[in-house]
Amino acid sequence: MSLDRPRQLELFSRMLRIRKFEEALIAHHPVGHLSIGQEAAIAGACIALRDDDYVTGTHRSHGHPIGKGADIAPLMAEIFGKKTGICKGLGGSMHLTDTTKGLIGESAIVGGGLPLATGAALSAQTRGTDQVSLCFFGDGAANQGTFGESLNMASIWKLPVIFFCENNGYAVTTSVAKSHGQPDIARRGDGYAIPGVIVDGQDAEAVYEATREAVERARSGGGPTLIEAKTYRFGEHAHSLAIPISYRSDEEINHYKTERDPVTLYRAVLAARGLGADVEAIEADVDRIMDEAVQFARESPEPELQDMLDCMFSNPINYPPRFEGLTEDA
Amino acid sequence: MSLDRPRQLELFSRMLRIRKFEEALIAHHPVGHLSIGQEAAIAGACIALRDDDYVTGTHRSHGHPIGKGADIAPLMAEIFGKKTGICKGLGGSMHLTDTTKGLIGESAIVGGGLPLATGAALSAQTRGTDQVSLCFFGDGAANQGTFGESLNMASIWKLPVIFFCENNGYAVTTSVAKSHGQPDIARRGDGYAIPGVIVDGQDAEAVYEATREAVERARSGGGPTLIEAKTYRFGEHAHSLAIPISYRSDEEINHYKTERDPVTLYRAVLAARGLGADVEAIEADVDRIMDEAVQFARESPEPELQDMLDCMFSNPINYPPRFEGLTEDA
Amino acid sequence: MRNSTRKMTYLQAINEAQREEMHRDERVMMIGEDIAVYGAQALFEEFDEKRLRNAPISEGSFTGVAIGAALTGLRPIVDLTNASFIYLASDQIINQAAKLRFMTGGQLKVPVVIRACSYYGNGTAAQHADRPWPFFMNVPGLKVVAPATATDAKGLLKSAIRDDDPVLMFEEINLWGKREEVPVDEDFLIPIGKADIKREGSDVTIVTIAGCLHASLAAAEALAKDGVEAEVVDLRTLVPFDREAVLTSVAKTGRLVIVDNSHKVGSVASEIAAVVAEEGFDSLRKPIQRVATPSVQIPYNRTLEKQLYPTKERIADAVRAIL
Amino acid sequence: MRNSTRKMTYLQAINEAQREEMHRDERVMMIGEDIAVYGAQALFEEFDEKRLRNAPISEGSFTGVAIGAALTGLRPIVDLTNASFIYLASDQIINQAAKLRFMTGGQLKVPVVIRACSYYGNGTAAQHADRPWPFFMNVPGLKVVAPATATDAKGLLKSAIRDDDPVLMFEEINLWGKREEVPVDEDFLIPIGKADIKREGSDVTIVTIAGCLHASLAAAEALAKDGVEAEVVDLRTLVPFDREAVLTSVAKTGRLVIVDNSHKVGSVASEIAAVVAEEGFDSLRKPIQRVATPSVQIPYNRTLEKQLYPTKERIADAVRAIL
Ligand SMILES: Cc1ncc(C[n+]2csc(CCOP(=O)(O)OP(=O)(O)O)c2C)c(N)n1
Ligand SMILES: Cc1ncc(C[n+]2csc(CCOP(=O)(O)OP(=O)(O)O)c2C)c(N)n1
Ligand SMILES: [Mg+2]
Ligand SMILES: [Mg+2]
Repeated sequence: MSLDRPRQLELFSRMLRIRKFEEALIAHHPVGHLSIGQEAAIAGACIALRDDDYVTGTHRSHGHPIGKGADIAPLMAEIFGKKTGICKGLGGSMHLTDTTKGLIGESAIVGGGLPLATGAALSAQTRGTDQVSLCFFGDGAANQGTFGESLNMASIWKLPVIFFCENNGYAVTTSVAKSHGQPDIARRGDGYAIPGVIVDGQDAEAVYEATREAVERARSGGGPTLIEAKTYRFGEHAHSLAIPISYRSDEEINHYKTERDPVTLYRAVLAARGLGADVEAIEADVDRIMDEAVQFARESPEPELQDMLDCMFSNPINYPPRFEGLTEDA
Repeated sequence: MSLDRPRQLELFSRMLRIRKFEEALIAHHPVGHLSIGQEAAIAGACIALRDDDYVTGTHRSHGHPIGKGADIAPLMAEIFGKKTGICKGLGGSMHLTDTTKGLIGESAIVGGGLPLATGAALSAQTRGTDQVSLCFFGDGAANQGTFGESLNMASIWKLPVIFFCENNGYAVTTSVAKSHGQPDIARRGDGYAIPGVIVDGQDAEAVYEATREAVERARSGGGPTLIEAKTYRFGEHAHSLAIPISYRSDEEINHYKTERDPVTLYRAVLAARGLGADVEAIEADVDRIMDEAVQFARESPEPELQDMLDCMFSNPINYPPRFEGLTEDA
Repeated sequence: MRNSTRKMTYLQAINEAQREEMHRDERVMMIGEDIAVYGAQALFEEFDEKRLRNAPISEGSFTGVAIGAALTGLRPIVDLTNASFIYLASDQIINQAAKLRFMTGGQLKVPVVIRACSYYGNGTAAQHADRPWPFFMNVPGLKVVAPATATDAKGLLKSAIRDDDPVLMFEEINLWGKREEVPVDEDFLIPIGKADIKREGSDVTIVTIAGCLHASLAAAEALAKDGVEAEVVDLRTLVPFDREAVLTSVAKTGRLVIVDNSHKVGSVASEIAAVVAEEGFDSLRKPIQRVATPSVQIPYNRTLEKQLYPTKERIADAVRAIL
Repeated sequence: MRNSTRKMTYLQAINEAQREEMHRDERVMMIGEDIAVYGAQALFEEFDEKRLRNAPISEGSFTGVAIGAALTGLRPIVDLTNASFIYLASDQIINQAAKLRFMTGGQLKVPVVIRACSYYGNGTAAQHADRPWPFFMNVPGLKVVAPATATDAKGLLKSAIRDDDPVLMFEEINLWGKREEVPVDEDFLIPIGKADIKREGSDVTIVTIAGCLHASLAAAEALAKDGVEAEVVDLRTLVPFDREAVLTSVAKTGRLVIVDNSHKVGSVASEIAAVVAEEGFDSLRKPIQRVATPSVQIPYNRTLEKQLYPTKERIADAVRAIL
């Protein structure tokens, strides 16, 4: 079934929250790997999931919790490095993880999340729940050994996992054309008997549709799916990262910004469906959320050494060790 | 072009040497992972190579140097752990490596040889030689992350490498059916735009043909090929390894031993071509070689501690360190 | 029941621990290659195959799969079989298992146990003969145990399975066959982080790591004949190790010999020596001695291999050198 | 020419070393991800792309590719960029690079250099902030260098490239920008295995590892104001480390402080402490002190991160504690 109107608006709202969250960062705390340009791929996939479905993500981590519906303020505070951050200021921009929304870690080790998502699916299957697991990974991550290893295990055990590739065409300065034997990552699924689907990552509802199908297959015991969303990052690999070489053309960048902006495109779709007023209400609402989040983050306290120590072990044993000199420093 | 008669006889001779080498081991020094049953796949691939082409192998290492034409006695002495062994008795059964025949290491770390072979191909390409590199690996190794990583690099750089899978259906007790998303490893090539070829691994000349084509492609700059030879190991995973479970049927084993023995099959082919007399001469010759090799290995001295230390570094620096206590022990 | 015991081997004790914990807690499961071949075959009759995952040869990712399962409600035991394969899993162990709880501000737990066994004397050669316990010592967030007896193996493995943090357990193949009376009580546990004085003595402290306990006890008996009473401290847990037990013993004896099967440079023995040189310096009467494996790879030839590891003789000599 | 120098940063010195060696020996090549981004872009104008391989994100295998190339006539330099990624390559480094010569009875050479850089103070957080030099200490067959100055970086990297064995070179991001006069002589080399006395003194020995040199020299200056003369021994090579230099200095001063940015437990500092506790015990007048990073993961929050690493103050305090 296709998205009903409230869900369409929620999808747009999540996309817009990703966009505005990162615009707020650029304005107030410019750091990190931004997802601007990839909002439809992220939110379109997440909207097909339940709150209790699992998600793993990447260093480009801001969009995933927002797409999954996490509260904004603790995410903002995290990037500001504050104690009120979702990870107490210990994880930061590459690790925005809200477990209450099913996120189980954003891996800044490229490719590191693939086995974790596969393991979450194995866990759901073993515990006999009908949860599914969705793994966000980049085109570059598809060249990490964990990719083939994880797809193969998901296939032999028919695990309820969706491998969702945000193919934005580049890994830092390295294009897919120069780093992949052939450009379609979805085509790698066949070697493991996993259906591979290519979808327009700038079309929010197309992404939703592809993901919904994969989720249904997973929940009903049909096993994994590999989805490749062709998308694009509008900004540099990481905000304010100096890149000494030119690796993509201004034409290309401008084309995406002007013709293929997922937020603009979906806004137009909804407006054409007569939802313009709701969209404007959402826009006002999202602006307010971001302002409040920035203020919350600004005013929050920094974490202390003890917070760090408290997060090291679930069952501390002789920890923290006095001899480490840490407590003297503290 | 197909094999001329002298090469046909050489191919048979190499297959028989592998078989008799391991029968001699069973009789006189029963250790290791035997290649009996896989001789056509190994020798058929190697006969398509030049002496200066590179080969990497696996823990099931006996067949590869023999297939590449290495002298038998130093290989036998190695397995006996002697100083006259090809690796001075330091490497042993899983590492039979004769660099004079282009072998650059047999990896007992499953999947470990895939990047090494890819690197040898990169080296040949960078140095501007027309050497090629052939990587023997098992069906189980295809599930190691290095498989996809190596195929991908070989593809993007069009490296002169042949990925040659000895698919004997099992990894210890784990069948391909239970450990691979789908049973044809060759089908994984397409994801990297690498041609994937399946060949009957019990048919020596079919294996030669497939490999010859791949070698021509590689030498002429056409890039890598993935060859999957369907074969079978007649013995247990490792000689005298106790396996508490049954994982393959006696029918299956007997079928291969009686109907699909590559040595018997190729012997019949050659006999039918009127080469029976040459074949018998080879058989006598090979028996003599093995007897001499066993005697040589038996009578050879054991390596000493100093031999070990001498093989640690090419440019030793403060080595061996006195404090290690080793020289006291020596 | 409480205090009754049964004679079993180290490997049987490990499998008993796994069996008991799988019965006790349905979240406990196993993953590894050909696990049936490595002693777990009996479990297949008692438990759903879903809890016994025969993995493809993908150490990096099946370890990651176990970590992902641990994050989401299971308590997996990973059997890496040969310890020389652990490097393939080291990224998942170090960058994920050890860091995920910290990086998420304590939102996640990582109750995973990772078993790995070191091989000796079988001519398996350099790629199958590592003793990599020092490798993980430097990583905050991991616990590392290395039991030397069947009883300690059972008790420590059960503690590891019940622990909510990642625990690595290192075994040695020549320990698997050692038999002794082992408590059958299903709640018998050996605490992580506690050393065990396996022999009391006042003249010298011998700290032993993993399987070196047995050669160390033999050396102590030999020394006793010469009237030298060695105290043998079995570390059992390598990280965090029981510094109090070591320092207390050294305070009593003033002499320290540390025995470790791994290579000497950068070993667990080095860490213990460093801690004592910092914290126990004033009670040290003689130089510390490390008895370990020299910096050379493990050869196929068994005659050569035998000479590399600590022996009763080398341990006794090290003690005599500081009397 | 012979003795002339040019002012350059540590990173420029590294790139000069790579440039010079690539000119000198056509077998030298580089492989890594986005290598142009990490300072090597100039090389693309001078050398064939075949010798500058921009690799896919496959650390395990492109390191293995470099090893395979080293076995067959090339002399690759692997740039792993961030040192926290090295675990992915550890199997190829430990099981292949370090063992292949030995396992083949000396038939093979493995002239490969592997560079990795540790990151600080940029909020990169736990998965990008490791200092993993202790990991490879325990592996026979590897050489490990960690230069602290531009001159040492150039000289050691050139020695590493010319060495026929695998060499790991650890860098630190906050060293990359340090400028000094560096010899331009293309045959200027710093020998692997030799420490450098960066400051003479008779009261205490400060052994410094990698970038800790600079805080150690600052601490020595501060101590000098109180009339305490510290000898600062810059280890430069971690494996095999210059035991003679360390023991000789400790014989003179009787006091030892070891400074290391990596986590304290199982650190290179621990190994040095162990060796001195064994070999230099009789010259030690006071307990050894290790100044290192405590056993906690590296947090994103920079205020917290700053407090974890050795500082001039912590080093000076450690010295004062044993005067
Ligand atoms: C294992 C590993 N290698 C390298 C890096 C450095 N790095 C960070 S992001 C990145 C590019 C990733 O590309 P892709 O997977 O396409 O994700 P994108 O950045 O395009 O979202 C690289 C190489 C890393 N973080 N982890
Ligand atoms: C990395 C690694 N994991 C596990 C093992 C243990 N092991 C040795 S051989 C083998 C099976 C390999 O199967 P395959 O690749 O099909 O080769 P075959 O034995 O069938 O020739 C395994 C799991 C190993 N040597 N290396
Ligand atoms: Mg990308
Ligand atoms: Mg097989």
